Amino acid sequence: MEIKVLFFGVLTEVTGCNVKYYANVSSVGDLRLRIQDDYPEIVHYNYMISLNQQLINGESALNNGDEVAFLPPFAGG
Amino acid sequence: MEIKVLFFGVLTEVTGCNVKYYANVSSVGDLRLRIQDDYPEIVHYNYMISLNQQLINGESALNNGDEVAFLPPFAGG
Amino acid sequence: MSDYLVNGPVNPELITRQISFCDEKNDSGGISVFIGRVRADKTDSKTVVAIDYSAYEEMVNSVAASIKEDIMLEFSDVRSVKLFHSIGNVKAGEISLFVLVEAGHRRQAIDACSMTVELIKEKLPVWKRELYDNDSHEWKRQ
Amino acid sequence: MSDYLVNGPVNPELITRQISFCDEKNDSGGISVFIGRVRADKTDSKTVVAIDYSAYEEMVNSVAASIKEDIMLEFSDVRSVKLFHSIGNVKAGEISLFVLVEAGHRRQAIDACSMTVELIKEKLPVWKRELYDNDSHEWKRQ
Repeated sequence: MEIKVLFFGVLTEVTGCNVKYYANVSSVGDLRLRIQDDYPEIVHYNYMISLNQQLINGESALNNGDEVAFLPPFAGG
Repeated sequence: MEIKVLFFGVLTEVTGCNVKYYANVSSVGDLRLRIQDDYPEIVHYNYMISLNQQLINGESALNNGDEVAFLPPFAGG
Repeated sequence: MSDYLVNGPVNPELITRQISFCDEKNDSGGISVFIGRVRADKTDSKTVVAIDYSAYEEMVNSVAASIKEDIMLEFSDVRSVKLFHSIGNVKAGEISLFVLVEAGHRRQAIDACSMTVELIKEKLPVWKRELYDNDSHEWKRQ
Repeated sequence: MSDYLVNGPVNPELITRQISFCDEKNDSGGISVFIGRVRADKTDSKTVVAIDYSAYEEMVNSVAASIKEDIMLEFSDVRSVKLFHSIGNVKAGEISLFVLVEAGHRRQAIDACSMTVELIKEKLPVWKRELYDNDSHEWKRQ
């Protein structure tokens, strides 16, 4: 299974990328830990997480093909 | 002495004119009575009165060259 | 003629021009605009085809200037207030009122534009006569 | 590309077109517009020359559609809600946000436009990076 992970705003500078694929992650919490391992700096930033373009509040299981995004506070307008 | 009197909105139909001049009127109250004599229909209409483009609340003396206007409720926009 | 009155409908090009040319210093972040249009209201068996606006022109000048002053005093972030009202014939679908307020930030732009529109409705000496498709007409209160 | 995103600045001509072409039935009397512009803010020794906007495009589509639905549900007199946001580079003085709400009467047009702008600020997944005249940049929260 493969999860597509998107980064936006300042997080693209923290991670150095816009998109990255992860395999073998069963939940959002699991993914978050993997990303903190890869980019320890990310713990200093505020962000929300969306799953398939919907903001999620708590923990959520992940399935093959899911798209997870790490979203700094919105700043449109 | 001469007072210039303007009518607006529906009052132009009540009086049949936009502007009319009155002589020998010493106050707004005086003028109002003269106009009610000339156009008895006007008592059925709501209006405010301005003196030299300023709305007035109560009685006011009139001087030569003053401009008095009879203003139905505003309806701009 | 008044600075605030436009003969006939307000042209959308005037609106574009005002939006494009405002704020040469580029320090206003929010522009709030209100546009009033003549509605083709249907009442009984008749439909509005146009409104004929008339105004006390000299008084429009002083009232509009004092509305602008009041807004600038009330909203410290507002940079400019512009308002244009039609006189004469404006057909259904055409624009009869255009208000534009520029401010540094959005909240004051929006609130000041809203208050300007209310003050125009309340204080601007303008009257309207609705013209119907059956050739009758009626002086309207609102 | 999203229906709601514009590459670079919003062209004032787009605004004119939207104002001119809305409401073919001529039953909307009030149009409220909000325009957000990039401010040439001065901070310390540097001045903003542009903002580089980025967005989560697929999510912008669903969020913008749901904002429009919420507004139409909340305001029964509203006929249409349009919104356009820039992505990419927008220079100081240029337009990055354009919202237009049409309603039968002015109050709902104004209130609905105001609420649409607030919902965009709160919910639309868009980010901005201010670019300064000394070639530095900064990701901004607001």
